[in-house]
Amino acid sequence: MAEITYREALTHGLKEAMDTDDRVFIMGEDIGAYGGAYAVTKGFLEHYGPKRIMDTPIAESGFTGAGVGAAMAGLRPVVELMTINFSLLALDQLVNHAAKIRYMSAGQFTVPLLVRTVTGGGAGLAATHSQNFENWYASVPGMTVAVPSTPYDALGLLRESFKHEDPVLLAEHALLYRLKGEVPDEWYTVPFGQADVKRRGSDVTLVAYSRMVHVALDAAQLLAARGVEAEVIDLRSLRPLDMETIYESVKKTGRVAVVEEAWRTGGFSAELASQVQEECFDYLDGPVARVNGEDVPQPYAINLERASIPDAQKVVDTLASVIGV
Amino acid sequence: MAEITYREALTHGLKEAMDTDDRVFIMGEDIGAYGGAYAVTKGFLEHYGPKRIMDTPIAESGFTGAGVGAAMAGLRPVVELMTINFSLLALDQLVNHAAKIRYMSAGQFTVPLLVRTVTGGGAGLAATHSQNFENWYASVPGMTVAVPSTPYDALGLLRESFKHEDPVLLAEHALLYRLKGEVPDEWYTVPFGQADVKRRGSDVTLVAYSRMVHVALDAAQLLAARGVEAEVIDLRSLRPLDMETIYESVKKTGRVAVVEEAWRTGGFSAELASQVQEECFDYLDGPVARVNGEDVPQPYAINLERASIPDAQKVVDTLASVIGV
Amino acid sequence: MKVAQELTKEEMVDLYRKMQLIRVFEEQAGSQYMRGKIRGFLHLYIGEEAIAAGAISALGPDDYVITHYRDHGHALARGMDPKLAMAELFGRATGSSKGKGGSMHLFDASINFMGGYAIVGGQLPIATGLALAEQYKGTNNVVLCFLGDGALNEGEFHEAMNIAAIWHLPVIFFCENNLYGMGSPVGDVFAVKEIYRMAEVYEMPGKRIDGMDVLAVREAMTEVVDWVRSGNGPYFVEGMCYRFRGHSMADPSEYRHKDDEEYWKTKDPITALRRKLIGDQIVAESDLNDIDLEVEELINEAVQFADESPEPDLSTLYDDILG
Amino acid sequence: MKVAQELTKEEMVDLYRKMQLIRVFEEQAGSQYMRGKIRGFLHLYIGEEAIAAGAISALGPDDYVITHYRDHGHALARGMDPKLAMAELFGRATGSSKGKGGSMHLFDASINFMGGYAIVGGQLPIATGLALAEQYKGTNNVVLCFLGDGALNEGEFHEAMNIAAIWHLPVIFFCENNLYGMGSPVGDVFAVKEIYRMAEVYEMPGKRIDGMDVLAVREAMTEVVDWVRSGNGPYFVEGMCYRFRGHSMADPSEYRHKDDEEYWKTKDPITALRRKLIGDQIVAESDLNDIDLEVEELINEAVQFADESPEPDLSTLYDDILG
Ligand SMILES: Cc1ncc(C[n+]2csc(CCOP(=O)(O)OP(=O)(O)O)c2C)c(N)n1
Ligand SMILES: Cc1ncc(C[n+]2csc(CCOP(=O)(O)OP(=O)(O)O)c2C)c(N)n1
Ligand SMILES: [Mg+2]
Ligand SMILES: [Mg+2]
Repeated sequence: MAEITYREALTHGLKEAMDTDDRVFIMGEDIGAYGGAYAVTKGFLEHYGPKRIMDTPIAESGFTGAGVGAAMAGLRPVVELMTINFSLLALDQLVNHAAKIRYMSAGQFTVPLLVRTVTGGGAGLAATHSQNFENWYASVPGMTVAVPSTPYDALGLLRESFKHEDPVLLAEHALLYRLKGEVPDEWYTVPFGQADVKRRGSDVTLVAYSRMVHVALDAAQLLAARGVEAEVIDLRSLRPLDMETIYESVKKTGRVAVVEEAWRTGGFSAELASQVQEECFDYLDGPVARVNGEDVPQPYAINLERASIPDAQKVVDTLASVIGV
Repeated sequence: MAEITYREALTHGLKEAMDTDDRVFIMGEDIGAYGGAYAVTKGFLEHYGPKRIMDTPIAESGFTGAGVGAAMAGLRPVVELMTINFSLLALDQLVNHAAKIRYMSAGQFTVPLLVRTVTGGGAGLAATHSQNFENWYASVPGMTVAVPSTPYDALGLLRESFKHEDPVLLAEHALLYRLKGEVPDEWYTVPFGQADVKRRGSDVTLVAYSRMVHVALDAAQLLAARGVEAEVIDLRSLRPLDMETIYESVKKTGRVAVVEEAWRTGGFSAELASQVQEECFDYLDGPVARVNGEDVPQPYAINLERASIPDAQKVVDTLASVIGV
Repeated sequence: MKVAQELTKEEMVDLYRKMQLIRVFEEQAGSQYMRGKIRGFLHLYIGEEAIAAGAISALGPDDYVITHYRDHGHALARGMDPKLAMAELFGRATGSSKGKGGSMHLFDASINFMGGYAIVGGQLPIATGLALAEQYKGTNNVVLCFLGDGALNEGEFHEAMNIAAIWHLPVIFFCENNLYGMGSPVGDVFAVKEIYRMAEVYEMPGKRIDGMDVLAVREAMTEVVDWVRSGNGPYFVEGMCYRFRGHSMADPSEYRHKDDEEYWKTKDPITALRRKLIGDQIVAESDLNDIDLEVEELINEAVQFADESPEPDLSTLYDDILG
Repeated sequence: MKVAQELTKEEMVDLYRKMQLIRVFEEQAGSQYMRGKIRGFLHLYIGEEAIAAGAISALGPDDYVITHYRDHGHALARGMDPKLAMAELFGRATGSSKGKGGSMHLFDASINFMGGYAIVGGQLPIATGLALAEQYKGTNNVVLCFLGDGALNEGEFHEAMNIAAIWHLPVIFFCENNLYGMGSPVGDVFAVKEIYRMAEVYEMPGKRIDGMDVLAVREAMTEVVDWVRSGNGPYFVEGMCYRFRGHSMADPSEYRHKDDEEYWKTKDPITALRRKLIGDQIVAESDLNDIDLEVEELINEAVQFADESPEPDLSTLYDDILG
């Protein structure tokens, strides 16, 4: 067992894939000489050379589409989209091509493309650079969306992506790269669609993903101080979605809140809330609560920015006001 | 009172705006000589001339962005995006610019841009051309999203858009253009955020928008034949959203289903379901049911296509299985 | 009409057969659409047959073809079984994509036909990716990517051209300049009048050819393919042509001049080759008539096959979303 | 260094003051960032001052300026109050956008400064729209749109260039070619070596100028603005320059050669103009020293103003989303 950072876990997983599979190569803006905007591929260019570490023009649609084509032709491209904000420029390639080619060709072609990108706000980058669109991707049939919250999951989900024969969006959270965590020496993967119970508790269920898992855990501490034991569930992937683990927990606790960084309106928390109330209707002691980012373009000023992103206190307050916990 | 089609209502509203406000002009692919892919602007080029009816290159981002700029500079551009599928190529301009400029400039600039587009499947156009993304737009702070289901609403919401100082997405449904309906001779508008109760009923509430309103009304007929009286609510706009009308109905009926054409996962139906269960928890006799498009890229074959889109029978079946109505 | 001396009689006859096959297929598709057997958008390739037939005949079996939504001609020229193509248009279980893709999204893995793409410009970055893969694997296969004149306006055109150029990818962009994108004349929506000149600024060779002359297309493309296959990087070709029908079945083509339409019909690529083959006494007229009959029969069989095929089973709705 | 005979002494001194104002503002922004007063990404304009100062000085008050995220220089050159700019960087209620936009998204309606855009290429279509509006209204105002060399790669560049060209819009695209987009040398990611040549294929005039020489920029832009204002359509200018700092505060610039950096520093636009003004005895050194002091003080005041300003009130979180 070693303690490594989220960034190191990703770097490790990418190296592993590069070392064991010739078909794997990486494309993206400034991943080579610059080392990657979040330094995940630092040193890769020197080690693997420019054939396998390709600095691309700033042309998100162009190189993402190139990834689609290369995947159709039998390679295993990794495309780094510098942040999920810029992925809007490549959305058509992902939604209308990557995710649909298998279906439209009735299985004749597959697109085993891994798209790594960076999601989330809170870094003082303001409205255009502080968004979460992983929920949009998660609504697209054909896409797989992984949202690691720890170094362990980052590596495990990355490994899983390389076994997958269809497009995967791996949304890494900008504020987690320095997070440390245990990662076993033995090889393992984290299957898609398998949520992780991060904390056991019998009074209330908190469902979260990506950085909000840590906020939920912090909230659980605050609640514990008041004698309320929260169960915290980390989704780890949004599509496929492991609802069973949530249902099981909710049937036990009877109370649940979903914590998500994305805008509330149309957030994935709504999907979760709606499924939970449908399946667990008779078990619920109160409505499913949602704790989301505020419905505002993320402001730059630090106090406004903070107010726009859920924190532990907001989780606790929402629980109190919605379910009366 | 005259009976006109949905298409005629839109044509009428556009003409009215063109005739009364010099700042209004229309840009889009093949809206001029070709008359528009859905013929809404047929004859406009001849009547208004090329300065105000601008055929654009096939460059969605380019001309949508031009619309943003022209709006900032004091005009009232109408941009026609031929279908919502192609709007993905203009999404960045809408999400990162049109919807955020007022906020990022603290109100110094506004973007009174009307984007007209065509949504929905069911016309045999298969996966890339049969999608509904109005729910994505509805999750973006700063956007306004209108989804008319009748000629009356099409004209009323269009008129409202021209009074609005911020970007509006008007999603017209491809299969509704020939729908006829009464439209008064007197001038009226339909305010955003005001749902319309299309049918009164006390047993169950059906919430829908765009073409699904008609499916919900058909379902209400089927239900009525079995002695179940459904109240049918047409949202008319997704952002702003009139939840009050829904709450009022649900508090009366205790049972509710949301009917939506978009993919189920991440659909706007989830947002509605989640808000309803939160606000009406103590009034619900059963979970909020969702009737959505199947989570598949829309297939071409007619029988598969039909199976992928909600119809009245599916509404009835879902009500039976989820709420036991 | 060009004299392509290096072509054998068989090759020329084959070009004739391919063009005729496309023509009759499209005419039948048009009538089946009118009968309600085919739905959605149907974009016919009638008038442009010389391009698909000529250009694709210059490829080897391991090369790739990728194109836009006006894709029947390319699929057939590449060798797609007309039965499977017609059944796909009918939305039947026996179609090339089991009825899931339809007219605008044909695919055939068995012949490296990488698809018809219905989002204008969408195929361009994908084409560069196919080429990148071949370069990466070290083969000398090339990618032939068709696009319409309308696709030039899209940002993806620029991104793909630039990427192909800086990475020296083995891809040929073949622009079918049929003078219109839907109802928009090229000159109104694109700054450059001679489209092939766009290639210049990417330091990519480009040329304009007569897209109504199948032998000219074949000859030009033989050179271009050879050049690209030899590792010289991408190439841009502009083929001047004209669609004889509306943009899709829904379009009465009111924006075009009847005179122009008549003029272009005098350049019908099939009539022209027929005239040449007979005039130069390469083939007897009766042999060509035999081919016409054969093709007619083949397409009739295709229609019958499609019509008699079952709809896909409802249980397949969720098949082939993930592996 | 160019001799711009038509400029008055006051005009030259004003250019000097503008450049110095930007330089000192940026140096202070850098230090305030190190002190944690400014957060997020901070992209300094140091080294490129001649472009903003020279180009914007050629505009009239009703013209528009629009740019990318490296926007402080353009905002200041256009006349934004350094207090408001610094307070915005500090995220304070007194900032030009009340702390909501931050460094990458400056706006100032009072001077037609239409914004800094942080999505690479995003400002280009918007610029064409501003120009379209002026053409539509029948004014003779022009739009000056800055872009980085990196923005050339985006599809929106192509779409905007084409639209500007076919509609003859009064817009000037000014490409600040500082040789790198983040860590990527222009030549590695763009096929065309002389960027201004991209304009050719849009039938748009284009030229390359020395972006380190403020008088040359001013002179060239005076002509270009006049040409565009006279209704001749769009223009493309490439200004050769260099950023003296990393891409952002986070970037140690390891990908560039120290030699290059040193070479370019010898071309410092402020030192150069200073040398000329003194050498040609246009201004006394002591006068320039006075200006330096004035500017220093102005920026110190701006920092103090920003630092003493309150954070925005939490109640403003939902303000200015809709009208
Ligand atoms: C991104 C996108 N925008 C618009 C359309 C609608 N559309 C379909 S075909 C077409 C015209 C294309 O013209 P061209 O590329 O010249 O091909 P042609 O039809 O002439 O073969 C348009 C605008 C689309 N399918 N995709
Ligand atoms: C669409 C998009 N892709 C990527 C980025 C990240 N990014 C920010 S600046 C930059 C480099 C831009 O270089 P250039 O245009 O030359 O401007 P310079 O920084 O040199 O002034 C990149 C890739 C972005 N902001 N937007
Ligand atoms: Mg065309
Ligand atoms: Mg640069």
